[in-house]
Amino acid sequence: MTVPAHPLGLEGSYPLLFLIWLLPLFGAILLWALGPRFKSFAGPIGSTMIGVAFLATLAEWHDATAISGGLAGAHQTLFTWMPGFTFGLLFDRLALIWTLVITGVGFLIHVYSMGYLAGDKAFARFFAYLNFFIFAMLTLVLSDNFAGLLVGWGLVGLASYFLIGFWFFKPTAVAAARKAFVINVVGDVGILFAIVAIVAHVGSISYGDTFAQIAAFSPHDLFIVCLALFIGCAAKSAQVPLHTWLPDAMEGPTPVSALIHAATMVTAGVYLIARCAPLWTASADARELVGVIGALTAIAGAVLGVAQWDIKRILAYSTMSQIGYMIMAVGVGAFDSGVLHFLTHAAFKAQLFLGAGIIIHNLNNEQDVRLMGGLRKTMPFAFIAMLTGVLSICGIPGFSGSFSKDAILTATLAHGHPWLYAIGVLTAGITAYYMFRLFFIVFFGPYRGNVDPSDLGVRHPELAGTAASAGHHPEEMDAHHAHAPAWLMSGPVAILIVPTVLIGWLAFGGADSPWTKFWEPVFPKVSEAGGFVMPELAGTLLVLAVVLAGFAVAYLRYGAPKVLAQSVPRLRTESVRMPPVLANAYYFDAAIDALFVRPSMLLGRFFGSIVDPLVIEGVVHETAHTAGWLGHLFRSFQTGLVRVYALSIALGVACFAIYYVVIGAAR
Amino acid sequence: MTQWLAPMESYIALSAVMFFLGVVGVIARRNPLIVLMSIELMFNAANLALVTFAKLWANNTGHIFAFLVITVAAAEAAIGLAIVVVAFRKQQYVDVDEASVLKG
Amino acid sequence: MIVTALVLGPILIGLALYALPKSAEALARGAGIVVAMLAALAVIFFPHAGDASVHWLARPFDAAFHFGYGPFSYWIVLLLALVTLSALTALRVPRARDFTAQMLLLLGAMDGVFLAKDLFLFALFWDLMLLPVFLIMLGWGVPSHGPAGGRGTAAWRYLIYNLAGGLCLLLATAAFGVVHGSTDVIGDPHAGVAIGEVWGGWIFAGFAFAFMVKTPVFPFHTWMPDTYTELPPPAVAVVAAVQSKAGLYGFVVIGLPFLGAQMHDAQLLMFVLGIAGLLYGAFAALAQTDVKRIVAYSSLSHLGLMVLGIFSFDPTALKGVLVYIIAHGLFNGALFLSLGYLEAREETRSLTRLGGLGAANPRLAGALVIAALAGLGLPGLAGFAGELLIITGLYHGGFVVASIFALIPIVIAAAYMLRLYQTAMNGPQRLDLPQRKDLTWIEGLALVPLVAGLVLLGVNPAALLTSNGTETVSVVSSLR
Amino acid sequence: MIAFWLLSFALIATGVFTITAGKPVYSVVGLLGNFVILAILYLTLNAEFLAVIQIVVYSGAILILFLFVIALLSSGVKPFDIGPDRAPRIGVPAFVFALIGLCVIVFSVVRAAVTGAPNAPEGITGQADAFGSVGDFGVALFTKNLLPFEVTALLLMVAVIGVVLLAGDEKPAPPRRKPHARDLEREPIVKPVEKLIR
Repeated sequence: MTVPAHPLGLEGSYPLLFLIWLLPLFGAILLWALGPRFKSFAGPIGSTMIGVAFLATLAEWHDATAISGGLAGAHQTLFTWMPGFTFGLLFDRLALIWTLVITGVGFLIHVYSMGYLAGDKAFARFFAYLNFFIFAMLTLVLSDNFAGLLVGWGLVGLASYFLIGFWFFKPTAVAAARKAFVINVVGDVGILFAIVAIVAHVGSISYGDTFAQIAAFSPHDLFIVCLALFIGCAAKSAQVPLHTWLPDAMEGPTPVSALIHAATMVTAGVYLIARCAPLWTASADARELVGVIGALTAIAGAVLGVAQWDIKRILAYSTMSQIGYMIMAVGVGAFDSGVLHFLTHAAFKAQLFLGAGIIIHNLNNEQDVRLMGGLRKTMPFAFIAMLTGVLSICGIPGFSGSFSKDAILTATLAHGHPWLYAIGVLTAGITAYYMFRLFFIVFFGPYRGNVDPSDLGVRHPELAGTAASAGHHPEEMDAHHAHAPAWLMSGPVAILIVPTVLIGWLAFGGADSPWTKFWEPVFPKVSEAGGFVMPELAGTLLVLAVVLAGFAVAYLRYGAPKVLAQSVPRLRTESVRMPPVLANAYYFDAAIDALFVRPSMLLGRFFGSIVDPLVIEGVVHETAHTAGWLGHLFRSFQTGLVRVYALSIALGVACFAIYYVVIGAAR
Repeated sequence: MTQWLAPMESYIALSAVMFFLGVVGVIARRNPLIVLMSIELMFNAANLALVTFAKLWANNTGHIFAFLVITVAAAEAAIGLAIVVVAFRKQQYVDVDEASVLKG
Repeated sequence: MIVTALVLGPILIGLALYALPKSAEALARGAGIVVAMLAALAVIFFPHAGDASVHWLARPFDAAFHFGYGPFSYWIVLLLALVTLSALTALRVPRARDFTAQMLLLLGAMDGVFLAKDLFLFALFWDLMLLPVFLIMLGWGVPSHGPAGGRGTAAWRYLIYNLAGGLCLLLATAAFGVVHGSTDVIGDPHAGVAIGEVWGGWIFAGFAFAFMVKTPVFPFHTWMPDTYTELPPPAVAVVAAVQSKAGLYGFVVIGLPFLGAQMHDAQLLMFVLGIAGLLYGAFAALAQTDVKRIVAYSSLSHLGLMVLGIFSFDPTALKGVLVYIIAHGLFNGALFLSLGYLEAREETRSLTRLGGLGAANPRLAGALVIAALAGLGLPGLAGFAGELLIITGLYHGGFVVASIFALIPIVIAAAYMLRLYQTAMNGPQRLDLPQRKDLTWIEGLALVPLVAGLVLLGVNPAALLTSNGTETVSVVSSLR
Repeated sequence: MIAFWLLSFALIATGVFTITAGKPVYSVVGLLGNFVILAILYLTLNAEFLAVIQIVVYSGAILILFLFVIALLSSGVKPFDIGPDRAPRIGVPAFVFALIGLCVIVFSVVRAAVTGAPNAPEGITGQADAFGSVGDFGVALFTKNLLPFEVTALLLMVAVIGVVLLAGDEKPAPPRRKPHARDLEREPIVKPVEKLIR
């Protein structure tokens, strides 16, 4: 049987692809069903699944990059989901990059988790969830159609929900999990609507059919579809205004934050836009919108990162900001730059989170940076790990982050968005500032773990989501410092240093770099009027200047020896004088609460307790009363006297008789 | 047709008058025995009509029916009287109005 | 033969159970489980069982004892058998002999409704299926926290509302029979004659009222929260999962083929009511504290979506309605059974009192979370497939605004389902609640058919449509 | 003709007497006269057998039954027409109704007489000599209408059994309801009757 080539890839049978896709699911089911029996073997089992998947991904590299007749990638049709809607796997270059990161970083974090969660009661459950997440994420990126994408989209949200609420005895974690899930459902609904519109116009859910028939959309409809898709991206990738769940999601265990809320899941929005590059290429309005939102998110997240004290929240806001960069890039049409930043970000942000995890782990779940300090000496490994991460994220030339960030900024300008470029450069400076702020507070100066928290201005540990609430549960406390060898945690971090530093060099050389060549057959070229191509070196130098400025401010405020000497009162002053608008994250939560949550609950109470029992039932009761009154009326006819009954019968008969006689007469 | 025979309409009218007498009896009287007798009057009115029609159509099915009606009337009278006796035993007096269990 | 046995078998065996001594509870329960299992197996293994028909009425219209599978009813009957099986297996109820007998009567009567190919028969079984529910509510009802008071109230309310509908249904059926000449028409492709204008409006009004009360469509829903709250869990699983579909089924098999013009006329009204129910149920579910009421109001919301799907007259939407009918039955059954486990253990249904059960009852938490996830339309489970198809159909049919309205409850569903699950299961372990054992394996096993159905249908909803769903869909395409 | 008018006048008179008589016994007498006259009318209509049956069964059996019951219940006392009339004016609508009925009948009879229809239908002009004779009747009863006849037997048997069940109970049941004040007043009248029943 000859199968026609799928519009997106080379049709064929790829058993390894199956393996990559289903092995994590198998692991999840195995660990979920039999987890407690495995005890501490649950970790190795779960990690093996992902490791094998990673190796299989490498083995499939050739198929994914194969090019024939203008088509790149491997495609396999699996089954008919609905009549007319087939489901299949698509493994092209875009999917390859994501799959590599998902399984690669995923594997490292699995290993890391074996150390981080050693001894936790629900050790096996954790790995079941992690494996399930990998499966869901792979479904998302390997699907060849929008419905499969949405399935993966929803399932990663579910996995994220489970993992944020992993310590489900913590009310804050439970609330954070719910918030994350509900906001992500808003995104799911956006994509659902996009699918609905696509099916209505194209009659198919497959990427291939959709991209082949972009002409079927009017510009307005195309913008609506892109907007609906972007709602999904915004929710998943924490873009303004749907970003509020991401900082709260730090309630989950740190490996989860590293894997899901930094490296992979939150970048699904970037994936989606890159995947739908033909749609964005065709709609200038959508590019405008997404670019602006991305830039807005980048700077908003960076500014909030300045005002945080929880080490994971600082990283969370930086994640938000960095994803803003990526979204901005893919939004304006620089898809390859966005994907490159995804790749480098996955490395350095995982690095940062895992480094932070080591610190948190060793400090007994302390997450407030004010209670750290001077850790350079006690945790030299963490210091090095964090240093590479910070240098990379700040865009110091030579480190991965600089390549991708420069690429994005140049591309923004080249696509004719000078304002976005300006915001991007400014954000780079702020990024340098808050990352080095974190760095100096944590690693330099005296250790403040034994200082009374109130002297540091730590007033509401619960509200800040700091360790005070996280560390109080006995179950969790004795879980740590358990029998896990140290290399389980340090090993993955050490491995991650390599890509953190080096992976950006793929893009070295601008238009002739391997990276640009790699994407040439994939992404359509977006040409924009008013573009301005800045010389590469000039761009790099400009960004570097801004970054150094940010670093200088951070050094003066937190790193100078004079400052470090009196760090305790200075931190206290800063905590107390924190502008409320930043401390409350621009009041987004309060606004959402006041605009949506409270009115919904009020409406619900109004319906359930007032409309139902009083209004609707009231009408029904009036009907019943009328019936009762009629019954009362008729009851009076029932005298019980046989003679009266007889009379009424007789009268009835008489009526008939008269009727017939009269009618008969009339005839 | 015999000379002295009245027109058939007269018989029917006579039957109707008798029937209405019975109805009035049922409605107006409270003595169950008289009520039962009024019912007999109605039966006989019906019989008269049946026999008249048999004559009119020269078909003795009407006679058969009248015969059956007489039988039914006998049964009815027997049962009705039995009920009267039972009611009398229970309530110790006889009045149609007292049988008012059906009152709503 | 088999279809007749599906209807009469459970009824006769149910009645026969009363011949057992009252103390033979285990035997009666076992018999009930076996009957439900046989019913499920019969449906699965004999999908092509022929119709059984005996003509019994010639005046004033033709009517027949005519049972048989239709494209929709086959799956609904399978769903019914599965849910009944799960319900009987899952929970023990006091006075098991009588209860099992009533459940079997319910099974038979509802099989009768869905398998009847004669309208008159349909109407008869329609009323018959109310009785076991009424009796169960009187005999086994659990007092409600609702505004309405004791269990008798809810039972009578259920009966009166639904009998009012049943009466209209009967009158409409009689009128239909007189006008059309025969009531032996359901699923008959050659009988697709539209009823004329003079009577059509009245006949449609009668049918529509019955179906709207039964479904229920906003604003005829007020009997439902109380009924669902007070019915014992096994019964409510069956009633919520399957009985509420009778109205939708009626709209599809009677309304669409015979009263198409009237359905078209009523489209706007039904859209308004459907959207109202959709939003009303979702918001009301958000604020309830009784776990069963949450699910009851969520049903109102989901059923509103199905009403929209039917009245969009779009083939895709109708496919979605079929998928969603089955999916909703499966997850509603699973939800109510899980809540039944919860209630049996904790002796309360109030969210203000529950909390932190997950730590000690991981399996119970697992059962509840799967059911809740299916209920909130998690992509990959059956409910999602139905929602996607219905909304696609709405959009495709030109009802863009309605399709946007249909999206809102999905978000709200996530909120209330998670609120239900998390409040009960998550949070610090509470020592003031009774600490009972986690689910036994048999209790878990009881949910397996439902959960397996949800997953299978989510992965491959096409199974429902390729084999059997084409017929009704073609009716709709001819309507448009 | 004259005989018919006389007979019909007598029939109506006895009927009126039956329903207006103060005592049941008088009613029975009136009814007896009514039935006899009716039997004569039957004869004028060629219904010989029925005339005989009318005398034998009605006058002879049923009325005797009435008499027995009257004797049983009242034997020397006057138990009837007791208690306040709960529908005292019911006679008025009854008579109005009767009046309307009569008007209707008169109307239709007059109309029939004027228009001449419906009289003897076409085609049935002459009658067989045997019409109405006992033989004719017997043949019809035992051949064509045998089944109804048999069913009648069954009906009578059921009636007999019913009567036995109803009235055959020797012991009077105790009064079910609390006696009214009205009942207590009646006590002396009732007692001898009870004795009689026992």
